[in-house]
Formats: sequence, structure tokens, C-alpha cells
Amino acid sequence: MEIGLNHYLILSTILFAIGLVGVMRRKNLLLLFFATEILLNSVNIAFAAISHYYGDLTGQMFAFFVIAIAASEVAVGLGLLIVWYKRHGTIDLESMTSMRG
Amino acid sequence: MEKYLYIALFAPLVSSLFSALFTATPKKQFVGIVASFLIFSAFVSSYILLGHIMDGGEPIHVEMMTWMATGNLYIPFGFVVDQISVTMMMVVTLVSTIVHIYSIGYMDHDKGFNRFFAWLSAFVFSMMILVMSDNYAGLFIGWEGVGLCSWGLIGFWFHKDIATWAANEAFIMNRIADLGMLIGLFLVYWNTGTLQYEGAFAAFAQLDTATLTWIGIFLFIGAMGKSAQFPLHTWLADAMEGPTPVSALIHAATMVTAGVYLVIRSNELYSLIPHVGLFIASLGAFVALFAASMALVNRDMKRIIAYSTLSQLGYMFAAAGLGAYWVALFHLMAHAFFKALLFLGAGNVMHAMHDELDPFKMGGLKKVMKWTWIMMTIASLALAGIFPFAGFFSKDTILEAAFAEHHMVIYGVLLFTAGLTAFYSFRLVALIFHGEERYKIFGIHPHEAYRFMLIAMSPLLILAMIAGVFQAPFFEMVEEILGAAEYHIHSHVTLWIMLVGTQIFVGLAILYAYKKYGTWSSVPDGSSKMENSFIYKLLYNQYYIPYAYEEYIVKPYNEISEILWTKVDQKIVDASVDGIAGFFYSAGENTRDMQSGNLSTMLKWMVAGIIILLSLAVVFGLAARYSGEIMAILSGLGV
Amino acid sequence: MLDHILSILIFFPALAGILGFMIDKKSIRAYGIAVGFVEFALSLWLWFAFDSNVSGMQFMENLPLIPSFGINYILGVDGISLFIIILAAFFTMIGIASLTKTKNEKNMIITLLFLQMTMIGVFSALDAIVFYVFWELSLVPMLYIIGAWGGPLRIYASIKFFLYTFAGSLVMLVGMLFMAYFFYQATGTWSFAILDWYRLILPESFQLWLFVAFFFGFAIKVPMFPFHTWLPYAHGQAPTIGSVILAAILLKMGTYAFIRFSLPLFPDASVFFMVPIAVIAIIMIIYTAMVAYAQKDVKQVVAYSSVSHMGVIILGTFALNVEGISGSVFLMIGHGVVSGALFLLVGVIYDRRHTKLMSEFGGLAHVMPRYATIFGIMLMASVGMPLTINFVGEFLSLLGFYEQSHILTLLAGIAIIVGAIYMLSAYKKMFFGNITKDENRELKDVNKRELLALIPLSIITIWLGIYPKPILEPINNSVEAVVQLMHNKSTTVEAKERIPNVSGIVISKTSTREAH
Amino acid sequence: MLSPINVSLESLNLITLAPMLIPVVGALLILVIDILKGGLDRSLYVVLSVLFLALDFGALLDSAGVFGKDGIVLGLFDVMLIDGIAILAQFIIVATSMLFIPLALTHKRFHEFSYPEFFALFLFMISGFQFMVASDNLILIFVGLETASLALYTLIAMHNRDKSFEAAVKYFTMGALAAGFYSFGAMVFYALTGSVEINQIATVLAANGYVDIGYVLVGVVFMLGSFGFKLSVVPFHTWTPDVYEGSSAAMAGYMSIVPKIAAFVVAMRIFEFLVHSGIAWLEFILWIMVVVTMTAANVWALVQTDVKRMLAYSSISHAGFVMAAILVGTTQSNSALFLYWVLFSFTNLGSFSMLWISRQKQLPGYQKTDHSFDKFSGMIITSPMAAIIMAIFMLSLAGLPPFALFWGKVYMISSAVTGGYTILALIMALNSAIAGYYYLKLIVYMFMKDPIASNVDNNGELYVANATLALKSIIGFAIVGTIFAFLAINPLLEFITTFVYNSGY
Repeated sequence: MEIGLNHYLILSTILFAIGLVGVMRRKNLLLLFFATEILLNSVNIAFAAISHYYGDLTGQMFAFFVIAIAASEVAVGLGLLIVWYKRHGTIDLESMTSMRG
Repeated sequence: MEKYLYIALFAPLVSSLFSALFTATPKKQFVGIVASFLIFSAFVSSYILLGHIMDGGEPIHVEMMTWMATGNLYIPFGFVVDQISVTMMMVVTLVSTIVHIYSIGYMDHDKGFNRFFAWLSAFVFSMMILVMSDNYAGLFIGWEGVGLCSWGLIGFWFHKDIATWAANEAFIMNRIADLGMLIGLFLVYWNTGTLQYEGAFAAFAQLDTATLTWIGIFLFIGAMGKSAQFPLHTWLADAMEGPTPVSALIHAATMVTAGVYLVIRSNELYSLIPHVGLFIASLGAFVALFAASMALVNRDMKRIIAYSTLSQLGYMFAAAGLGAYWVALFHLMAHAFFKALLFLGAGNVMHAMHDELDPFKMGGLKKVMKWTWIMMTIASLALAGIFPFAGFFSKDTILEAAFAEHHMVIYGVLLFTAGLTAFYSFRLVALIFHGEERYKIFGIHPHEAYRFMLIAMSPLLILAMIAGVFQAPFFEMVEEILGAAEYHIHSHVTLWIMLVGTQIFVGLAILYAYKKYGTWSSVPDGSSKMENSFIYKLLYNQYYIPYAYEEYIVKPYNEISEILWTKVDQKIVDASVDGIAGFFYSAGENTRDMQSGNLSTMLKWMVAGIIILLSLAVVFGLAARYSGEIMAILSGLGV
Repeated sequence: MLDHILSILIFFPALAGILGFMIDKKSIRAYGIAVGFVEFALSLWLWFAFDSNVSGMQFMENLPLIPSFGINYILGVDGISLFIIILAAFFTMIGIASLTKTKNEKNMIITLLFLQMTMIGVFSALDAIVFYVFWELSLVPMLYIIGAWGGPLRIYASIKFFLYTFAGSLVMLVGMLFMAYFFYQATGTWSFAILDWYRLILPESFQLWLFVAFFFGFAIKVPMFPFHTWLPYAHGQAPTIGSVILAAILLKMGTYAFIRFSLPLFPDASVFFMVPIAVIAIIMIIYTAMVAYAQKDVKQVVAYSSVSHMGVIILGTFALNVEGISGSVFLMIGHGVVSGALFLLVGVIYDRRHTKLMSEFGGLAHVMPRYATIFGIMLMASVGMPLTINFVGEFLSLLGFYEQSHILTLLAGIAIIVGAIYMLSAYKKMFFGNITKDENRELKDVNKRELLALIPLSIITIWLGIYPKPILEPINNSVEAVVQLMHNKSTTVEAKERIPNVSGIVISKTSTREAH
Repeated sequence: MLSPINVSLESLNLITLAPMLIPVVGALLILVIDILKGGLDRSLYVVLSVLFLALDFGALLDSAGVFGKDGIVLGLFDVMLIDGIAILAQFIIVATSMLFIPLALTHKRFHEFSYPEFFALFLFMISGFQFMVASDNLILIFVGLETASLALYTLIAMHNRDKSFEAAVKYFTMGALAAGFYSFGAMVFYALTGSVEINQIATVLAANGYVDIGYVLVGVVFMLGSFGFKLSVVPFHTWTPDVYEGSSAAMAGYMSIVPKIAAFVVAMRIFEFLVHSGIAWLEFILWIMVVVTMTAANVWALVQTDVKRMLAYSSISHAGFVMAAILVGTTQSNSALFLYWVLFSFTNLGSFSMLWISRQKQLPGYQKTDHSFDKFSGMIITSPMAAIIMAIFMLSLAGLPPFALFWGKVYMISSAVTGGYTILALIMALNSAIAGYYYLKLIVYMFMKDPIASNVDNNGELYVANATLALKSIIGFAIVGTIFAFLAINPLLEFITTFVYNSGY
């Protein structure tokens, strides 16, 4: 079976969906960050595939930028996570409900 | 001549304002004297004007200034002195002068003495406007003005709940009629373009009968209120709570006749619509009988006289309705004299009896109150229409008019009523002045009124006796404007039979009254057979009309008002407004939990948003792609 | 200076208000009275300089504000607005003068001065947006007055007052924007100038929608049934001065706006909605009069009576003829004077007894005869006794509407009956009978400060009842212009019939006048 | 076979980058200074930031001049797009930032302002926003967006309180999700058209007549999700109140303005051509979103007990209101958007600053939340001037004439009317009435309730304890702007309309 663009796109979509489910289900902050990484990376796959399909480098450029941004997001995210852990000794989402309404 | 017009008009106003200056101060005798003098000067002016008119002088017409002018409407303060108004002016100023002087004595011990004169003179002023105005709007000013003064005077003793209640009742009932009057005015304006009598009367001839009928009906509704015709009559009897001079002036001689005046003034209208006139006459005859019947059994001296007033107003309307305007006006004048006299006499009795009103508790007063007795007897004779007193000339002419116009039912009713009138009048006289001195049981020591009060009443006494001689000159004066013919019965024989027959009938009624009540000796306690008969109860309770008004109008009005406020206004109108506000607020309260503060929930909301949008997109995308097929299916389903 | 007298009239009190912050608490009252007096004098000067024979706008001012969007600062007065402006100046003056001792007097007086600015602004603005600015701005000082000095429910009442009118006027704002858009479509330029709008003839269907949009704004302000429920709360809770100004001036904004906007802009729609509005007006008249009768609190009686009287004003306005509209404008002034005075009177007794329940009174005529007399005069004016100011307006309003509908006028005329019922019964409860409460035995009669306000009002009440001409004539001239404009602009046959052609009337009228 | 790269510097048109680079340089300079000599006072950094922003502003004026002369300018491989709306948005961003940064000069020592990094990050963020608005390349927009966002997360966290960390984490996590949405949406468009230039995308889509409407819609949905998050459109708004509450009042005010205008401009670029292409679905969805956002946010604001949260919801509602401009999509509506946002910026910044100066732990409000309504009771007595100023801000937010926002509202509603959205116009108007309630609530507390005893004792000094000359002048500026806005509306409107019109919107 020839693996075409559609397969990449379907894969990408499935990964994206997994990421979404992860975002919704995870109660641990760290795992939540993982889920967002899956989201972004699923898109990267699609970008790379489409880029190849069109024979155009723009998609790959986009993918690189997404990777870069994902990396910096992780940096900031982990920083916040560590501070939170230091202060509260937990990274459970349930601990962050002081503001509501 | 104009200066006399102004004096006649404004002297009462000056009097009123002058007295009003002292309302806050204790009683000042001179207030009454000055007021009386000013009213007297109005009387003198009126007399001079009467002379002028009697001499065949031109009617005097002045226009002081614009009152209202907008669009097409132009209403000035215009006044006219013609045959009709000068007659009314004479009646008003004469009776007023007498009542003013009388009141100095009557209100002697009242702490509202000064206030009383302010109101009384204000009334005279309003009444003068009413009768002198040259347009309907001016008439309406006076119309409402007398209503206001009547309110103030009925409720003069405002500490008495019943008096203020009666005052409000009178005012409100009059307002009901005034609405009719107002509508009549609007009709006149929009159909003739003016409210001036001259212009309007001139234009009436061109209007169709239907319009004229409506105008006539609405104006008459106004008249019904002021003249207390059925069914707006109840206020008049209750108005007797006011001081007796007020009853004499307002509720006997002048204000209540304003309705009659209106019909007479609008004679050019009513002569165009005889069917309305017939209705007026029929109502008048009915009221005459109706009121007289209630007077038969009443045990309140003033109310009896009030009913008799009502009855006599019925006569006047009967005459006016039949087109005998001059007769109505003449009866109005004559009635003013003897009825005022009767009331003032009753006032003397009341004073003597310490405000006791039940004639059954009096009796034998002629010994101590000789002059009052004479005056009241003569007034009653005049009222009963005994020759040669005033009533004979005026009332008999009404009967003749009815007869001559071939309205036999009306004639018959009026004739029968004449008998009743004689009976109840003398029932009253007999109970008060004759028989045993029942008042002694109650420990009252009656005394005659001040001499000057009696002297003040004497002109009325004289007029009640001799007013008949004015009939001919009066007719001569008003015939030009009221275009009236003398009513002549076809044959002299018939006339004589009628006259004598009437006199005998009335005389018998008087005798019967004397026989039955002349030697009365006990105070009825409600146990006698007659007092328990149905008819007696019906009459005594005024046909249960006040009761019906109370039960079926006043109470429901209260209840509906209460319901409208507490239920409709608060529970429906206001609650729905608050409900809208509350809806938004509670929507916020109920959905704020969406913001649970839990990050997981927040993320779910975002994803949910995307999913909703996506599914909408899918639906839409599919619909767009397969729009053709969908259309086919839908059309197959017959959509 | 006359060229800018309207701006001066508007902004003088505002400036005075700002400067008022610098004045010491103890002297603020004198300052307020002085400013009020100067303003009143200026307004009288305006009247003096006003040419009664001109029907159009006078003392026009025009400054570009946002010309690219057609918003300009345009002011002007005609006979319709002139007297309401004077009334506003007058009531602010006597309102401050008769102010009773209260907490934060300084804030109160400054607020009143700002309120005055907005009131005069509303009545002199000739640009819809400028009008709207003042219209909305007037809510703020009133909100503060009710909310800060009011009774126990003051916050509820003030918020209700604010939000209700605010919501209504927002709908009106949308209407105004539509109107401007139509004008833009027709002419290619934006304009919010009312006089420009007058030239625009809209198709009937547009008129209907726009009429409804404007109606919401105006009807809530008037307030018309069933939008009236804010009023009893506002009046019931407001301090005396608040009620006085609210009743005397603020309510007039709605009816004034009907004449300034709805009638000339939408003549066909006015005819179309005439009957429904008349029915509402009749409901207002009778229903609120009955509700007034059921009240226990005398201030509520007067408050509901205001609604009832506003019904008559609305009816006169929608008579769509010169008599009716002149009458309704006159009644605005009359009702302003009378209801203002009645609220002042209620304030007098409230100051003494700190209650407004009628059951607490009774027999007051014994101890307060002067008070009873003045109350009586105003009572009679309120029930429309001839030779008082209200009668002229009521008579003309009803007279005018009679041309349009007989039966509706007959129903509306019930006003004079039901009005008498609640007023007289309230008067009876308060003043007649014997004194039953010991607290009432020692009550002081009205004092000089109160008389200072009440006597001029009584004089006006009677003077204008006897001789309304100085006011009625300029009103009439301007109203004729409005009616003529409506007649010319109307497109439907029915509207042409209903709205009289005044130019014909003018001739016949002058001849009538010459004849006299 | 690579052809030699041959790019002339002129064609790069680097001058277009100048406004974005100036803050970057400023940020780097601040960092360098800190390295060279630590522990310098924050006032230095504040002034430095202001200076660089002023330079930035000057550069923008220059760009505006160029735009006025030559029209739209492209640069840097045509990824930079300096058109009217980019310039307008940058004006708002930079000007608001200049107003915001002096708020750091409070009496109280707040943790974040002592770090020079705060100011550096702040300038980076501004640069990010500027990139975001000045491009129609999805990549650059993404980069700008994330640069700004990441900086912003940190700035929030630097407030250094429990709530601010919580807020930062929430904002960050949701932001990451939104970034995912964005990239997915961009991917869809790229897949459909083979381009990431919005212009190109529009051209290609128009050329093939939107055959893949279903996929276009999927792309639109994800873009909506992403910008819905930025613009806090319901139901993507949930972060807003929490983040506003967690950050300092001044920062919250800033966040309600600057990130949103940037997002608006991008949304305008992306959605405008779609709206105009007549996709009924989008119109429908936008309509619903606009209505739901402004109404629901208003309704939630009604029930708040904390002033700051109330203002947060009110900001959401205002954003929803302004979203209508994108839906209507006429020149007038887009001009109205900018006009509204200019007016909104100083009104809202002013009102948040009023919260900022009353930041006092001793005040009674602090017993429960930061800025409970109770705290403002009777302020007219204890501190009349502050109360009046706050009241005017509230009235302006409520849209009461003649204060600033009224004019924005009028113009916005007028644009809806002109665009044929009658019902929407009515709903927009009536929402102001609902909003009136909660703004009024604060006024009621300030003017009509009696002060709480402890506030009276110190004569209201506490309320303004955090105020410095800098703060006072900013509030003064805001209040003068709010009151006398009507004088500036006409030139502003003409300027904005010209710029928007010449950019083809």
C-alpha cells in the first residue's frame, strides 16, 4: 500500500485527537504539558507531509518554528511548574482552584 | 353700564379675597359686614342692569381679555348681560346678599367665621361667572367654580367626617356630569368652530339633527349633575351636612339651578331637538315625583327641603324640556325666593334646637319662634302653589304648559306631585311648629333667631308672597330672547277648572298633613306598622339608591383599585420588569459554576467549543455539498 | 452674548458646580441659591429676548463636534422648549432655596447644578446625539440624589430608575442611528441634526419601525403604561427635591421628545399609532388613577397622579392638531408646576413627621391651616379646576383629541372624575376630621423658607390659569409650524386627513382675532 | 541545483522592521545594563522602557507617514506587511504600553518591578505583538503571538503570589492548547492552498470557488478557537477572569487591551475575507459568538463580588461587542473597532489603575478578596475625588454619554445598523443596559453606602496610598481623555477611517 498524503494527514489528526483527549483527561500538570506537545507535534507531521506534497519548503519552515516555539513553551511551562511544586508540593490540577466564579 | 357689570361681577371676588385675608385669624365681625356690603353692591349693580334691560336697553357685552387662544380656538373672558343672565344675576345677588347677612348671625359662634365668608363670596363670584359668561368655556369656569365652592362649603365643618364625605361625594358626582358637559363643549367646538354662544347658536341651524342631539344630550348630562337629577341626585341630600345658609344659597336657590340655566341658555339648541326636550321633560317629571316621594317619610328637616328642591328642579326641567323656557326661568326665580326662605327658616329652627334635625323631636315651636313659623308657613304655601303666593304663578304655569303641549302623562305626574309637595311641606311645618312640645324630652330650650336675621329674611318673605306680580313684566322682558309664547288653554273654562281643581287638590293635601301631624305627640321609634311597611322602608331608604351606589360602585371601586395596585401593578407589571432583570441575574448565578476554577474543566470547555463548531461545520459542509439532494428529499416530503 | 445664551445657560450651572467644590460646606447653600438665581434670571432674559411671533428655532448655535459623522453641537429654542427651560431653571432655584437640612448638603447642591445643566441641555439640543448626551447624563445626578438621600429602598429605586430608562433610551439610540443612516442614504452625508432630519420624508414602513424604536426611549421616560413602575419607587424613595425635579422636569423630557422627534419625523407612523397610543394613554389615566386611590402613602398618590396626568399629555400630543399639541405642551408646564408643588408640600409634612402614610395624619387643617390652603390650591389645580394652570392644558389636550376620536376622548375624560376621587380622598384623609394622633397636635405650619417656594408656585398656578396667553401664544406659534410640517411631510391619505393643514387655519384665526 | 541567493537589501525593506526592533534593542540593553551593574533602581528601567517605547512610537509615526504617502509597504521577503491597520494597532499597543509602564512606580515595593527582566520581557512582548499585527504570514503571526504570550505568562507569574502562579499556569496551559489550535488551523489552510500568506490563501480559495468548503470550515473552526482564546470569546474565555484576578491590577488592565487589539487585527485579516466570501456558516457562527460573548459575559459580571473580576468579565463583554465589527466587516465597522479600542484603552486602563492605587491590605475588602465591593463603600465621603474619577470610568464603560466609550459604542452600533445587522445592533445596545447594572453597583457602593468605619478614621488616605505622581498623572490623563473624548473623536475618526480604508478593509 502506497502511503500518501492522506495517511499522514490522518495520522496527524489522530495524534491531534489523542493530544486533545490528553489535554482534557490529564490531572497532572506535567502530563498535561506532554499532551500539548503531542498536539503541536502532530501538526508538525502534517506540515512536513504537505510541504513534501507541494514541493514547497514553507511547511517545513513552519514545522521548525513550531518546534522552536514548543521548546520555549516547555521552558516557560516547566519553570512555572517547578515554582508551583516548590510552593505547594504538588502538581495536581485540583490544587489550583483558588479562583472561581 | 359696563361698570355696573364689572361691579356685579367682581365685588363678590373682592369680598372673597378680603375675607380670605382673615382666614387664619379669629372671628372678625366686620369681615361679614364688609362681605355682605360688597355682595349688596353687586346686587345693586345687578338691579341697575335689570333696569337697563327692562327698559329695553341693548344687552351689554364686554370682552375683558383672551383666556385661551390656540390653533382655531379662541376663548375670551367675555361677559354678557341680557335678559336671561340679568334675571339670574338678580336671583343670585339678592339671595346671596340675604344669606350673607343672615350668616353673620348664623355663624356667630363658629371659629371658621371668616373662612365661611371667603368661601361664600367665592361661590357668588363663580355663580356670577357662570351666568354672565358669553361662552360655554366661561360657563364651565363658573360651573366648576361653584362645584369647588360647594365642596368647600359642604365640608365646611371639616372635622365632621360625614360632612367631608358629603363634600367629596358632591364634587365627584358633579365631576361625572362635568365630563358630559366637557364632551358637549368639544362637540360644540368641533362642529361650530367656536364656543361663543352667538357663534355657536348661529351655526347650530346648519348642523344635522344627530349631531345636535348628541350636543344636547351631553350638555344635559352636565346639567343633570349640577341640578342633581336622577341618577346623580344622591349628593344633594347628603350636601345638607353643610351649614344651613349654604343649603339655602347653593343647594336651593342658585347652584342647583345652574343646570336649568344651561338648558334655558341653550334654548336655541334645544328648540331644534324637541325629542331631547321631551326626554328632559319626562326626566324632570319623573324626578319631581321621585324626589317628592322620598320627602314624604324622611325624618330630617333639611333633607325634606332638599328633596323638595329636587322635586322643584324636576318641574323646571319639565318646563324647559317642553320648550317653556321662560316658565322654567320664572319658576327658577320664584323657587329661589321661597326655597331660600324655607331653608333659612329651617336654619333658625336648627339654631334653636341645637342642631337637631328630626322634626319629630320638635313640635309646638310656634310659640317661641313666631316669626320663623310665619315665614316657613308662607314659604311652604308658596311652595305648595297656593294662590296668591309665588309658587302659584310659576308652578301652575308649568302645569298649563304641560297640558297645553298635550303631554298628559307629564301633566298628570306633575299635578300629583303638586299634591305630594303640599303634603310633605305641611307635614314638616306641622311637626315643627304645631302639636306637643316634644323637644322638652330632650331638654332643649329653643329661642328665636337674632332680629337682624329675621329682618334679613324679610325681603324673601315679601318676594315669596308677591313674586307673582312680576310674571307679566318678566314675560315681556324675556320673550324676545326666549321666543316664548304664553301658554293658553283653549277654553277659559278648562283653565278655570284646572286652576281651581289644582288648588283644591293641593289644599286637601295640606289639610290632610295638618290633620295627621298637627297634633303629633310622640317620637316614632321604628315600631309602628307604617314604619315597617315596605313602601315606607323603600322611601325612607331613598329607594336604596345610596345603598346601591355604595355597594355596587364605591366598594367595587375600592376593591378594584386595591387589586389593581397590589395585584396588577405590583404582581404583574412591576414583577415582569423585575422578572426580566431577575432572569439575567439568576442566569448569571446559575451558570457561574461554569467557571469552576479547575483548569481541567476550562480546557474541556475550549475543546467542547471546538467540537461544537466542528460539528456545525460538518453539518453545514454536508448540507452545502448535498444541497441538491436535500432539496429533493425535502420537496419529496412536501416541505 | 445672546448668540451664546443657550450655551451659557447650559454650562453656567456646570461650571458653578465644579467651582462649588471649593466652597466651604457652610456657605454652599447661599452659593447654590445665588447660582440658581442667576441662571433663572438668564432664562428670563432668554424669554425677554425671545421673539414670540417667530415659529422656528431661535438663538441657534452650531459648532462642529464630529462633523465627519454628522454630529454637531446645535442648540436652539422655540416656543415649545423655551418655557420648559425656564421651568427647569425656576425649579432648580426654588428647589435649592427650599432645601431642608440634610447630610452632605454640598454634594446635593453640586449635584443639582449638574442636573440643571443636563435638563437645560436636553431641551435646547437640536442634534440628536447632543440631545441623547444630555438625556442620558441627566440620569446620573438623579441616580445619586435618589440613591444617596432617599428612603430605605433607595438603592433599589435608583438602580431601577437608571437601568429602566437607560435600556429604553438605548433602543432609542439605535433608532437615531438608523435615522441618521437613512439620512445618509438619502443625501450622502451623515447628519444628526434634527432640523435636517425634518426635511427627510421616509416611507411609512420605515417610519413605523423607527417610531417604535424612539417610542421605547420616550415611553419609559414619560413613563407610559406599562413602563411606569419605576416611577412610584423613584418618587417614593427620592428626597423631596429629587421628586420635585423628577416630576416637574425630567418626566417632561419624554413628552417633549415625542413632539420634537416622533411627530415631525414620523407623521404617518404617528397617525398609524395614534389609536394604540391613545389607548395606552387612557389606561394610564384611569388605571393609575385607580392605583393612586389605593395608595397608603401620600407621596405615592402624587407619584401615580403624575403618571395619570402624563397620560393626558400624551393624549394631547397625539391629537396631532394645534389645539391638542399646544395643550399638551402647556400641560407639561402646568403639571410641572403643580406636581412639583405637590411634592414640595409632601416634603413639608415629611420633614415634620418623617412619615408619608396618610393614616398617620388626619385633621391637619386644624393645626396647619396655611399648609392646608396651599395644598388645597394645588389639589384643585391637580384635578383640573378651571382658572388653574392645569385646566388650560387638560382642556386643550382633550379638546384636541376629540377631533380624532370621540369615544376615546370620552374615556380619557374620565380623568377628571378619577382624578378628583383619589385627590379628594387623599386630602380628606390628611386634612379633614379630628386630630387623632398626638404627634400631630403640635405641628408647625409652613415656615418662611417653605413659603418662599410655595407662594410663587401658587401664584404661577393661578396666574397662568387665568392668563395663559404669554406662554400659550409662543407655544401655539411653534406648534403650528410643527403641525404644518407634519401635514406637508405625511404621505398616507389617512395622515393627510388626520393632520390638519394649518396654513388654512392661520388665516381664519387672524380674522377671528381681528373681529374681536 | 541551488541558484545563488540574490537578494538586494532594498527589496528587504528593513526599515519596516524598525518599530519591532526598537523594543528588542531596548530589552537587550536593559539586560546588558543589569549584567554590568546589578541592583539598580526600577525607576531607571521604567524610564528606559518609556524612552524606547517613545522611539518606537516615533518610528511608527514615520511608518504612518510612509503609508500615507505610498500606501501598503511590504518588507523582509514580503512577510512584513505595513498597512493601515497594522500601524493603527501598533499605535494602540505602544501608546498603551507607555501608559502602563509608569504604573510600576508605586509606593509599595512590588516584587516584579524590582527585576530588570520584567522590563526586558515587557519590551519583548511588545515587539511580539508588533510582529503579530504587521504581517500576513501565518508563520510570523505565530511567532509574534507566541513571543508575546510566553513573555506575558512570565510577567504574570512575576507578580509572585499564589494566585498569580495559578493564573500563569492556567493561562499558559490554555495558551498552549490555543497554539495547537492555531497551528492545526494553519496546517489546514496550508494543505488547502499551499500557502501561509493570508493574501495568497484568500486568492487561491477564491480562485477555486471554495470547493472544499468543508475543509475550509475546519480550518476556520481552529482559527476561531485560537483567536477566540486570545479574544476571550465564550466558551474560550474561561482563563480571563482568573488570570485578571491573579495578576496585578495594572497588568490586568493592560492585558484587557493590548493582546486583544493584536488578536483583533489578525482576526480581521483572517476572517474578513471569509466573511466577505459569503460563507453563511461563518456569519452565523460569528453572530452567535458575538451575541453570546457579550451577553453571557455581562450576565456573569452581574453576579461578581469582586470588582476586578467584574471588570474582567466586562472586558470580555467589550471584546465581544467589538467582535461585531469583524462580523459586519465594513470600513465603518473596522474603523469603529479601532476607535472603540483607542477609547477603551484609556478608560479601562484608567479603571484598573484606580484599583491599583487602592491596593491596600489594611482595607476591609482584603478580608475576602482583593477588591471586594465593600472596600469601596462610602468612598465619596472618605475620598471624593477618587470616587468621582472611578465613577466616571464606570459610566464611560457603561457607555454613558458624553464619556469616551459612548462615542465608540455609537459608532460601532451605527456600523452594525449600516451593515444591515439590525437585531445585532439592538442586542449590542441592550447589552449596555445589562452592563449598566454592574457598573452601577460599584457606583452605588461608592456613593450611596456609608463608609466602613475603619476607612473613615484615616480619612480616605489609605485608598490612594499606592498612588505616586506617575500614577496620578496617568489616571489624570485617562480621566481627561475619558471626559473630553468628544473633542478628539473627529480627528481620530478621520485618521482611523483613512488608514483603514486605504488598507482595503
